Amino acid sequence: MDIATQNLIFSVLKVALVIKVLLLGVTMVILAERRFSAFMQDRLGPNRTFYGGLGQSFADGIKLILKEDVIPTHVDKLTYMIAPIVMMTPALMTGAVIPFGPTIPIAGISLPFIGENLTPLVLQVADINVGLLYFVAIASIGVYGIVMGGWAQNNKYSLLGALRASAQMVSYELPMGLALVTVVLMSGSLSMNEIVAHQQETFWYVLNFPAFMIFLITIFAETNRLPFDLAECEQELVAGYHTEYSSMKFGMFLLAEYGNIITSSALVVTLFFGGWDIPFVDESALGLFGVILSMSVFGLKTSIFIFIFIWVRWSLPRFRYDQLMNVSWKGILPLSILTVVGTAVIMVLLKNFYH
Amino acid sequence: MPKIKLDGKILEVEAGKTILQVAAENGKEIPHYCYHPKLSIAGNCRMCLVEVQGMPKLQTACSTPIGNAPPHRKIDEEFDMVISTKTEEVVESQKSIMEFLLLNHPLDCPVCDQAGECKLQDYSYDYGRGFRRAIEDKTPKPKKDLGPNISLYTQRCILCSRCVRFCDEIVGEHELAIANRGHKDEIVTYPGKPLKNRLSGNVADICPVGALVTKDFLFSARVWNLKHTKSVCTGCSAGCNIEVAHLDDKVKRFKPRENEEVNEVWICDDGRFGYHAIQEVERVKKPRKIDANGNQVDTNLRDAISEIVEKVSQVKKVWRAKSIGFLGSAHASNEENFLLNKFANKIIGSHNVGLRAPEITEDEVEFKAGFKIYGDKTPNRKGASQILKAENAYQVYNKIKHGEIKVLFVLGGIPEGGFLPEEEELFKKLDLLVVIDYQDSDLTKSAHYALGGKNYFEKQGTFTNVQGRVQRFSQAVSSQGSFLSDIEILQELMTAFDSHWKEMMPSEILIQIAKEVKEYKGMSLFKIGDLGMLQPQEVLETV
Amino acid sequence: MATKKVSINVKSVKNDLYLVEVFRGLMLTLKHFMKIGAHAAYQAPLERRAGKISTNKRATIQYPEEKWVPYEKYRGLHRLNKDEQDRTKCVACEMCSTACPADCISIEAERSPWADEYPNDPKKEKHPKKYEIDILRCIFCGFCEEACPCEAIELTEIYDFSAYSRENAIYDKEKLEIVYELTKDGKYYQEGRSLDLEF
Amino acid sequence: MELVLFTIFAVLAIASALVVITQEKPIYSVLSLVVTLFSLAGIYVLLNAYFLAMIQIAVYAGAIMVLFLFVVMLLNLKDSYKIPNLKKLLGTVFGGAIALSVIFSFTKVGRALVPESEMPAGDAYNMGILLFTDYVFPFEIASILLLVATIGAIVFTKKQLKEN
Repeated sequence: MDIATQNLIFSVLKVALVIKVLLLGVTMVILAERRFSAFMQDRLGPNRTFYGGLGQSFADGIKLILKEDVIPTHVDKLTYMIAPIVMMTPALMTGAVIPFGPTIPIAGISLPFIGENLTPLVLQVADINVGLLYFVAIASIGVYGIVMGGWAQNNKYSLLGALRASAQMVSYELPMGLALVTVVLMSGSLSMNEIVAHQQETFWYVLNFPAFMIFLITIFAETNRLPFDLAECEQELVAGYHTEYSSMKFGMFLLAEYGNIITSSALVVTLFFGGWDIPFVDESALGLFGVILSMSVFGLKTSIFIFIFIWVRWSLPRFRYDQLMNVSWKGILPLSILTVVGTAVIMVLLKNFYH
Repeated sequence: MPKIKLDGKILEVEAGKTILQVAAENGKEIPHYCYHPKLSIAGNCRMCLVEVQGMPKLQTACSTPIGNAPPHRKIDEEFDMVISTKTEEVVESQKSIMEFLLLNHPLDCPVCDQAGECKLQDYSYDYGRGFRRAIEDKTPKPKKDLGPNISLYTQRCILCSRCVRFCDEIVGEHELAIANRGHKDEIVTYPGKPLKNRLSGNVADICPVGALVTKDFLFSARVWNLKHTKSVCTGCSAGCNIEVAHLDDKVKRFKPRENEEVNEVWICDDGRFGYHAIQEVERVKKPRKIDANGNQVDTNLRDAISEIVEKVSQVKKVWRAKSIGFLGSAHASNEENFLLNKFANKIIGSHNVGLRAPEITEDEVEFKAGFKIYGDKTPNRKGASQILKAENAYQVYNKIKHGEIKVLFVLGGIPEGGFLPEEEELFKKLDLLVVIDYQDSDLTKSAHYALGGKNYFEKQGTFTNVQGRVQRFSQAVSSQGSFLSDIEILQELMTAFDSHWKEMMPSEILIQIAKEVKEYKGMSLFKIGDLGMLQPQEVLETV
Repeated sequence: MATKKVSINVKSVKNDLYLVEVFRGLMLTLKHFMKIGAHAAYQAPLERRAGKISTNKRATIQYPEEKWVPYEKYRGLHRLNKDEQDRTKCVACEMCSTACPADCISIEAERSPWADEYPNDPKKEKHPKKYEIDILRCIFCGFCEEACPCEAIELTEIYDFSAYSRENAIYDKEKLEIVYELTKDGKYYQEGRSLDLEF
Repeated sequence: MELVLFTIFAVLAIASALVVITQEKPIYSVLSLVVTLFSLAGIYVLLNAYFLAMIQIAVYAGAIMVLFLFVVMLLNLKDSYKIPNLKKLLGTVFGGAIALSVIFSFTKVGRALVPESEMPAGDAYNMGILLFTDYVFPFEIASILLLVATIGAIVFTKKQLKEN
């Protein structure tokens, strides 16, 4: 078997794994959100369906699939139909560039069905050299789903939600990009794998705390989560861009939202918390056990950030729209420019110091 | 004319009228139980006591006439009488009278059918004390059957004696009396002579409390839930004015409606309980026909009509229009008969129109006070004959007998309908028999097409009574099911034969009648009003 | 409850920084999360296994196992009371249906089977042939209870009743009398009874 | 494999570009343009120009087209919007000129004018080197241009605010 075929097989397997993990993760995150929010409000949350409510999301999913799919008469059919797809695809696509474990050194080892391995197995779907840019590009098209959905419904609240969403995304993409620039400055590469590797060698980029905070805040805005969920605020816009969606189309919006949360958390971990890196431990020395340990640690770190997403949502009130814009353009953007400049200066100094 | 002052209002009234009448005419209510305008004055309830200046005691308003005072006795040198109905003394007296009346009256308003239209309730609220001071037990008195239609709850009785006077003065049968003395007073019938005159239902109407009740209405509804529709009794040709009380599209009772010219305020028992015969009859629920095998099958009006049109035009081609006959009904309204006549004359071109009505078999009954029950048991014989220009159906019957009429259209509506004598044999000769009747009978069962219809409570129209008074009846209930009224069915038929026919509402038909029939000149539903309109006398005389 | 006045100093460095307050808010929710979460994760399953009802009074009532006992004047499902001889107290006076603002009670009266035993008491002569309450229309205002002259209709403490069809949501005389049997001692929830009227 | 992908992307790009100019609903035009840009990005990827592809998506599809969509949605143009004749003429002339130049570039003469590239295209590192060495002047000029545009926009809005 040649390298190309092997790569193809492994790629397919990895894609399947990532999508599976994302979709399953979404159900778990939804459940977690519901239960954790309940705890924070002195309630219990869904605890009936299958062992303490574990089956709740599946039951909801089944319900959503079986529900009648209502298409209102006044909608623009085509855009209405494809909006949930456009919304959901980027959420799953982002997962492609996130390395979720160290490279497995299996070159030369014979595997069933595949035969002798020719290359080590990289635990990342696509190790492209512009991974970070890829993330920025894909994240920026997620807004189309919202805009199309909001416009297609022919409903003023939805349209307002869509407008807000697009303005918000454009506004917050800038500081996010700049925060990523600091990462690039530190790592000197756009490849996710190399960023992780670089953190492993030197330090976790969370030490550049302002950049981390800026990135965290902007990622909240990008995923339309509280306190930045102006696109779908129930009180003003009756759920905004998905007001008139029902059944699984609504479910896809939901999947997209929580898929975004998972990939964003994973990204924060990758960019600022060393990805699958376990500090002060040499994973490669532990062999296959080290790989599993690293993957578990990666999962744990991601889960912590997912929890932070939920935690923040149920603690903080929503911004007003003008506050949102003020924070972005007058607060975070200058701050992020400062951070970039500062980081660049420090990096140059460090470089001079080392040399 | 005596000049009086009634509660500070200066009036000049006719001498001889009682204070109660004068007060009522001037919009001042004086409470009363025993007084009834159609009955003699008893003055025994004492509720109508008023103060008349110069008289040492309070006077009963119902029995004190207004009179002229001699000049030196005039009060303030101008008033013949000064009457006050609201003085402290009068109010105190009213309170005491109410207390006396309620001394033995049970507090069973929740189960009493009079509740809601009970004078005792109303006056207790308006003039009573509002609480009971007596600590003694109430005297128990039994419930009695006075006759086939009337029950007496003796304990509720306040002994106003209206019912006794009614039997004496209006009916002339003297069936009721008051027996015993003091708190053991009660209304009784003479042994072996129950209350079974033909006006007995009226005692329940005039009873101011819930003592006398009709067995028919007992427990069947609470009166405040009832809806009332003004109508005309169809029991005989008198055309007594009634109010149809109905609830949830079911007629619950008839109440007489005041019309001095027709029935004063009374109605006979035959009419009062006659609604059962109309309401509880088997209905023609769907248009039906006899199919090729001789079986009766349900059909729909559209198909039935198109088949009728086809058959009639076949017959007409061969035998000409004179082979088609029409029978109006003395139980159908003027409007229905008029439409049938139009159908015959204008659309088919036949003049074979007869009036189908049962023979008059009973004698007229007149009661002591002049109330009459007529022997003619049809509500509209006069109107139908005026409009159809036919007194009876014999001409049509003869033509059927001789085979000259092949097709017959019949309007029904006769209670306990079915064939009139000799019709059964005759109608077998017909090629086509079309019956429009709401009730299912031998007639509709043998008809080739039975098209259904509505009963009196479900439609509107006018009847002409024996005096020549045109009176209207209104729709009281909506029909249970999707029935078309006779008028609508007739017009469907007419439209099917002649597409130029412009369909009309009953009110429009009456206006058309007024244009074409001289007895009805100038009439309309509005002009007829609630009390009816007498046909112009000079026209009647020339007829 | 009096309104609690909170003065907010809008212009302060602490408020301008915003993140400090955010952090305080986050800590508050975390505190609650820990408390209830720990209870739900450890204590509650133990309690449930032991067959006990949750002791944490701040958390949700565990409905099917644990039922809220309404306070005394709660207005729930209706019942039709009976007298000592096990006959309905109702005399079909239609006061309740007249008072009903939702027009949900419909009554048809008839002569009662026991009328002959009381020739002198008209109150015993009438009883309802049909007594129906359309629970779907009822607004549980209790006017019927107020209007009733013979204490026949009463609102009970039952709040957990439902029906699978509109027909079953119409409570007729039999159903209302079953409700009476279940609630006459006022211990419907204390004794853990349940209402099964889907017949 | 590459050819198949190229065909798909190329056909998609051309088809959606055609939809952009034929579609009556402006919002569909905008969305089709987005599809075109994506297809182009796909072609860039096939050319190993990952950086360019990503920038194409992030900047054009992700930012600029969102603003286009924003404007179209806000203006809510009716379907009956008519393009004036002069615009049609100008469009034809310039569009034709571009088409001609593209065709010209395929001819032998045209191909001779294009210098042979020595660099692996699209690499971020190489592109950065080029931008900050050979092309630093155009690069800075472009950024000054953008700065001027930004300041101009601010000045315009400020002026309007004052008038109000």
